[in-house]
Amino acid sequence: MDTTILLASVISSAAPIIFATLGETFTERAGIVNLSLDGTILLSAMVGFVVAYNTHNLILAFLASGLTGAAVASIVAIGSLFYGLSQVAIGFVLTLTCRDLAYFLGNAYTRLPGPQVKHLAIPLLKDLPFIGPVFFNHNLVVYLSYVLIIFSWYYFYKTKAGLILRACGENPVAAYSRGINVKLHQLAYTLWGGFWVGLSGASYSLLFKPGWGRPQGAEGIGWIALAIVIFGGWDPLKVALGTYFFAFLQLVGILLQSSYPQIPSQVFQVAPFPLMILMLVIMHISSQKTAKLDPQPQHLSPIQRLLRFLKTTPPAALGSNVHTKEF
Amino acid sequence: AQEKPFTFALLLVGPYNDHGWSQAHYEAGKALEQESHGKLKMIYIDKVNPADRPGITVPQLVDELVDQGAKLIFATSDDMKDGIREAALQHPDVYFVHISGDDVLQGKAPKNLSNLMGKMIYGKMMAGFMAGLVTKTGKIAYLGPLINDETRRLANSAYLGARYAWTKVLHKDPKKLKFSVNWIGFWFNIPGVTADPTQVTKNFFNSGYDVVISGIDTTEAIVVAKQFRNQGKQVWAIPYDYKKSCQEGGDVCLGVPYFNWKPGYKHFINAVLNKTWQQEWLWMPPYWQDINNKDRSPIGFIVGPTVNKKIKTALANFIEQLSSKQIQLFKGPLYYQDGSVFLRAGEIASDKKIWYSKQLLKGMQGPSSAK
Amino acid sequence: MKIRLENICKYYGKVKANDKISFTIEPNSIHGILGENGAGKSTLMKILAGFTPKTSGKIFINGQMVNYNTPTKALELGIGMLYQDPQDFAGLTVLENFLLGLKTSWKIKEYEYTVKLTNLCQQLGFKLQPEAYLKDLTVGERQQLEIVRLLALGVEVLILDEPSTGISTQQKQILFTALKRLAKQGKSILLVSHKLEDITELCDQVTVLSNGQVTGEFMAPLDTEQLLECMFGQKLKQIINSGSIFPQPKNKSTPLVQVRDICSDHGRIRLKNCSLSIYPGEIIGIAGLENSGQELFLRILAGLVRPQKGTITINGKNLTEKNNRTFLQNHIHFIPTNRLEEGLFADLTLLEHYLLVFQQSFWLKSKSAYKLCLQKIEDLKIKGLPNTPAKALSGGNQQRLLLSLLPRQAKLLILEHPTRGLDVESALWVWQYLQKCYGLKASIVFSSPELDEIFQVAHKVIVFYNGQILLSKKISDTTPEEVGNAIAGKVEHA
Amino acid sequence: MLKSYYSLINKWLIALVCVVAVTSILLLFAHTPPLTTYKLLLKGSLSSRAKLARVFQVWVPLMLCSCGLLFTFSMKLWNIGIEGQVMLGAIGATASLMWISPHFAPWMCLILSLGIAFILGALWGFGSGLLKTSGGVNEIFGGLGLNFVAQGLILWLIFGPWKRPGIASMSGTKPFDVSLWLPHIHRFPVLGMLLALIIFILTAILLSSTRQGLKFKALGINPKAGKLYGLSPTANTLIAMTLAGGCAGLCGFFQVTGVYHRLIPAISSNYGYLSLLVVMLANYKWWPIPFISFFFACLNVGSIQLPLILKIDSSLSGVIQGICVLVFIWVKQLSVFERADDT
Ligand SMILES: Nc1ncnc2c1ncn2[C@@H]1O[C@H](COP(=O)(O)OP(=O)(O)OP(=O)(O)O)[C@@H](O)[C@H]1O
Ligand SMILES: Nc1ncnc2c1ncn2[C@@H]1O[C@H](COP(=O)(O)OP(=O)(O)OP(=O)(O)O)[C@@H](O)[C@H]1O
Ligand SMILES: [Mg+2]
Ligand SMILES: [Mg+2]
Repeated sequence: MDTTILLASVISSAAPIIFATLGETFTERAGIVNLSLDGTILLSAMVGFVVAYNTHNLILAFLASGLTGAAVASIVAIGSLFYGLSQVAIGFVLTLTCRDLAYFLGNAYTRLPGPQVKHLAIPLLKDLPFIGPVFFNHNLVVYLSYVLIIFSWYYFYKTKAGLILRACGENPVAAYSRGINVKLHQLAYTLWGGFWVGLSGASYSLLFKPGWGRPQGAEGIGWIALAIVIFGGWDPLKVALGTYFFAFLQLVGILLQSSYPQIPSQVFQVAPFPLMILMLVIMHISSQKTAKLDPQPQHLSPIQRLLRFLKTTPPAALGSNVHTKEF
Repeated sequence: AQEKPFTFALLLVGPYNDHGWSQAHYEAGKALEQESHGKLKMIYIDKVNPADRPGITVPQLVDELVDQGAKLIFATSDDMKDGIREAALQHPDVYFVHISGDDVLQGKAPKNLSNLMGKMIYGKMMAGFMAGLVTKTGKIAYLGPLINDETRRLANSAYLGARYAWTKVLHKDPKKLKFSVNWIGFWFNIPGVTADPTQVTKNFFNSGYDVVISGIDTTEAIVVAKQFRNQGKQVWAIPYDYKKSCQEGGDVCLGVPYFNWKPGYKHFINAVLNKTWQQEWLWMPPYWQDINNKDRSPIGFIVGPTVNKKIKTALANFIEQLSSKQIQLFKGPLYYQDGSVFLRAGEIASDKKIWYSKQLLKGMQGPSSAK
Repeated sequence: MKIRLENICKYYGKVKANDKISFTIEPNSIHGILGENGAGKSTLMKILAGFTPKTSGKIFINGQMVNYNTPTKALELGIGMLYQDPQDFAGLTVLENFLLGLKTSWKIKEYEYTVKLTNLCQQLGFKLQPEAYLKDLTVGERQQLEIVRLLALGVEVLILDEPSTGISTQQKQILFTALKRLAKQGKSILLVSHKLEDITELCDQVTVLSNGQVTGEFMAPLDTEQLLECMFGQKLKQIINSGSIFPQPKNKSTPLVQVRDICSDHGRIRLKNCSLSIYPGEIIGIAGLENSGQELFLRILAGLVRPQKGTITINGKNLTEKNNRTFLQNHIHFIPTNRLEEGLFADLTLLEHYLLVFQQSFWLKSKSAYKLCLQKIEDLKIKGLPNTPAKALSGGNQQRLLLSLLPRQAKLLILEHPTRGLDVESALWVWQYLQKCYGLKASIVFSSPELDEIFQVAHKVIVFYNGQILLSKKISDTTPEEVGNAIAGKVEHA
Repeated sequence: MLKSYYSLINKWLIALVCVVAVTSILLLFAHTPPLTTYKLLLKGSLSSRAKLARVFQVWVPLMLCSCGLLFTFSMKLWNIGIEGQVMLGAIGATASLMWISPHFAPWMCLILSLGIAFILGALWGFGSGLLKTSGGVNEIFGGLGLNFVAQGLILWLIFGPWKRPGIASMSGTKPFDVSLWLPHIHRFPVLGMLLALIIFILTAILLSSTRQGLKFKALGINPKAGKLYGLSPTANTLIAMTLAGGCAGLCGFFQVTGVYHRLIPAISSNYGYLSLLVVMLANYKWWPIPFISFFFACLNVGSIQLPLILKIDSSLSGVIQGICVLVFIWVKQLSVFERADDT
């Protein structure tokens, strides 16, 4: 399989994960951890398929999944913001519950052939020598993932709203004293993040793993998405990069399997996740090292620069429940 | 005032509506139930696999079914082997049929346990034959489930079919035919556990294979093939197990070898009803007069909706010659992958020899058993 | 802008933080709020700034009553507050912090606001780089940024809650001149503090609070004696006529602990060749601006942080590279200044604290621990019961609990600003307690931003100035002025 | 005093009503009569001795895992890696049975494999502990990673070294000889139940009345302060993780010797995740564990009836369990506020 095809399939198979990771990035940058991704993706995948199957309207289906994701996220947000519950606790319970709920409600739709997102090459761009086949010979979902990446970056660092978003995650009390309605923002961004997670679910059941079934095929993605957000240091571009890296690992797994039949396929199956964890460890060590590096980047060796690049600091108030009656 | 119906039960490995192996069993049972005008009652539990029903064992489920009044229980998956044997010992007054098993051949089975299987080898030969005829690149892929005697047997049959079409019908160079097998690890996708059939199939098509013969219970092959066709690529797929699974495929589907469990089930139900049960290991051949006969033929092959006349006729007389034994594909000389002899020159394989296929055949790529 | 407060009350459960407070704040003047810890100053200010809703009472601006309960509203009315604990975003840049809360367009116009920021800074004589990250700034600079920001918002009333704590003398001067200038420009400024000198230097008018109530109002010129009287009543006399608390240790003994040229860099703070010898029974006070390295030095001394270079020896034993376990075994104990965060287990009860610290046996013996617990509560006059969780104790009582957890046989006590957040009375008590238990028996190394405290209790003072020990003298051989200069980085002799 | 009891009962009543309400709505949504469903769940789990026996077969592993989780939770650690620890325990048990069963008496083999299972599980727990303490990886993700690795390991063993002659299938390794099955009485896993009880009692004692228990609690609240009193957060984290892993390992042992009598890919049966819910529902206290485990076990076993008779998916049980926990933590928090308000 030549490199263009390889890259193209990396790009496309990363798209749904991009939705999940960047959605979660929004949520976590606002200071909320929504751990329920794995369940949410399945539930919204189910909803998306059911809607598409009954209405044959993909737009509607994606919308429905998005709303499902937002609905689940709202449980986490409301629970932690207005009732001071542990975000991790709710998130984890929801992960399991939503999964079973999806299997329970979707049972009747198992393995039915349903509508799918159409392939759609972009007329002129697709003919560009190498770029074309890699980036512009996919479908709307993949293109949407590009849009999301660029949008998130611009939104985070170039707009006032993005600044406020980061402020909420950094120090909610201070944000409040600056006249920002922190809870409202955190709620909003949790829902917004959940919405994208929902879309990721839909893009599985309507494109990448068409149809519904038990198992659907998107199981486990949610957890990986959560890890990638850390890996990407809560920065939209780095997160996107991490997502592509993971998609690459997955694909390589399958390629190697066919070229090294003596190694059991299971090894390749489980490889990507531990590798992500390994990367987290490396990042940890690197961030310890970089603490001692001198601040002027021009004095750094390439490795040191890489370490500095990998170094991450989470939003200061991530996952903490600011729960004063004053708010 | 009729006496209360005779209850038989199914243990389905997948969802009853999986458009594959499990649904084939389910519909056979349903059909019998309906035709019996209330004399027969079918109950079933689906998704009987540890991944879907964590912590539940086959004997436990059999207890449930017996509580529900089941007198005859069909266990429809290879990996219920041990469980069903255990259950049969626990319930000597209930009859059991283990599909695709060989406990009887092995002499491990108690009296009340029989084995049933259809001679899908012919179905796979036809599938292989079709693939051999249509492939442009000469690269045929076989999407294999887990590795055991049965799956090796079927993969081998498909290969022989393809090779026949390639060499004897198209008269092409056997060296130019590439037939590789990729095992995903189970009968259907279990994320994080099995290889992902969607990805595997995509990978096949991306690396130049243009026909994928599915050996797994679910329809990924067809779905992916359709996606590639929509992108304007010339690819085909051949699903498995279930009569109707070709319909969703449209023109990428060359046809489907499927099981029709009605005759087999009927045989054992009557055996119990007429008290003529004796333990048997039943490997039912197709009903050659009409392999798609709903009541007589345990296996069949339905040609894809858009396959052209020429190929249809070719297949027709291939089947004709198979039934008249003019073509004997399991005929020596045949060698295993490691070069050891499977059939000496001129030797025609016995059922038992075919049943216990120890390796893939020479000329096929892919592992013969997990390392 | 003229503000009148009438019968402001704020109750936290039983605690009456503010109780029927009424007074008036005149325009273009600096109004001081004075009071011991927990007097209710911050609470009142937070109410005025709309951060905390009041329980009851009225607020009038220029004669008409206003009703608001969010900071935003307060800001719209022109009331802005500089909080006791900085309310800003360490992870963001100066510019971003400046922008947050301003009415700006949806897109960030970096250039425009950079200009605006620098202009304002120049007017007030502040120096801030817009692109610097806030976590790399000193508290003083953070305050400056906050003031600039509030001005940019166009506040008329500027509330500062203890601005002079933890900032350098120069920064203090810069700040005060800026404040004076603002007052002239017609802003009214509310200055909260328990530092008399600040108040007397700046304020035209002072209101004194004492446990939640107004106990006096004064106009400039201010009389220190009077103010003290009003704040503490009789308490003060005791400090003034209680000299140095600890007896001098007998001289020419061998040092207990020797620290030789420690080097360590920990983020921003870097220690360079710090050496110190501690003799038995000696009390050493560490002065210096915050983030001059004394925090790090104390933790290295306690074995909580390992130095990159240098040696630490106790009675000749080399403890370098050992973890704090071994330091404890050598009777070196550390009490951090932020108690709940570093020193205590918020949700554990007093009893559980004692069980944990004083019992080494596998099985828990609750009975004996209970006796001990009651004993300690008795001895240290802790306002709490054996089953009170530490978090429900007041700051001072938390400090008492921490002290009660020190073992008798301690040889070296390392105390980080032990009297932080304590009023003069309880501060005095703490030192007397330490003297009673450890006088001559153990050495004490403590840090404190209050010079007078150091001069009161220490035998020896050392001054940290960005990571170096700039001055190390016997109290008897130095003067507050010298030390003060050293803190600011000025030393006479070459 | 009376008031507090009243509010307690009140609280539970609210919780119960909520759970039933939500579930019923769901069922109506799936066009199934709620009442019959509940009856079915009850009958399916308690109506016969055989069914009760099966409930206990689920109860035992839930108990074992929950006990392990009590340690980690008291350190405020989310030991999601428990699944993998169960798997490693199972691997240990299988390996030891395979290798030594020819040479020793069955009961000796069982005891030995119990030991090995404990050790391997403990090691795996220690692993994710180490990832946290010196790898800086949050235990949730470290644990998950190790879960995947453990899953891969099992699959590799089943498909590779331990595969049945000529076959490589998900149906697992060759079943053990009956002599190596953990003895049952009328299908009641008595030995397993005994094991679970012993572990439970030990856990309760260790947490409530030993210094180690208090250490866990204290360091869970404030590791920084712990250092000041010579308690090592790192060491205790590792201890807690190791103990948890050990208990999980025992669960794996039971799954192999008491339930499946062989190693299968899904040997952990998600009991690890489920017991996280159990402990949360127990509000991280030890005394409710047995009852909640029993309740959850009933749901699991009873749910087989659903597809059989009502033709609905048995994942409903999982949904009910989840809703229980959600509603519970919610109601608990509510009542906390009441208390805060009326002071
Ligand atoms: N989180 C809390 N829970 C319960 N009570 C509290 C809490 N915080 C403060 N209090 C109560 O408020 C009172 C004063 O607390 P605070 O810490 O402000 O004391 P303070 O005025 O600073 O006195 P000190 O000089 O000892 O610090 C205490 O009696 C305490 O009981
Ligand atoms: N969040 C709170 N919960 C309970 N009590 C509180 C709270 N905040 C303040 N208090 C109580 O209100 C009283 C006044 O507190 P405040 O912070 O206003 O004192 P202060 O004058 O600012 O003291 P300091 O000089 O230490 O800042 C204290 O007794 C304190 O216990
Ligand atoms: Mg204050
Ligand atoms: Mg205080």
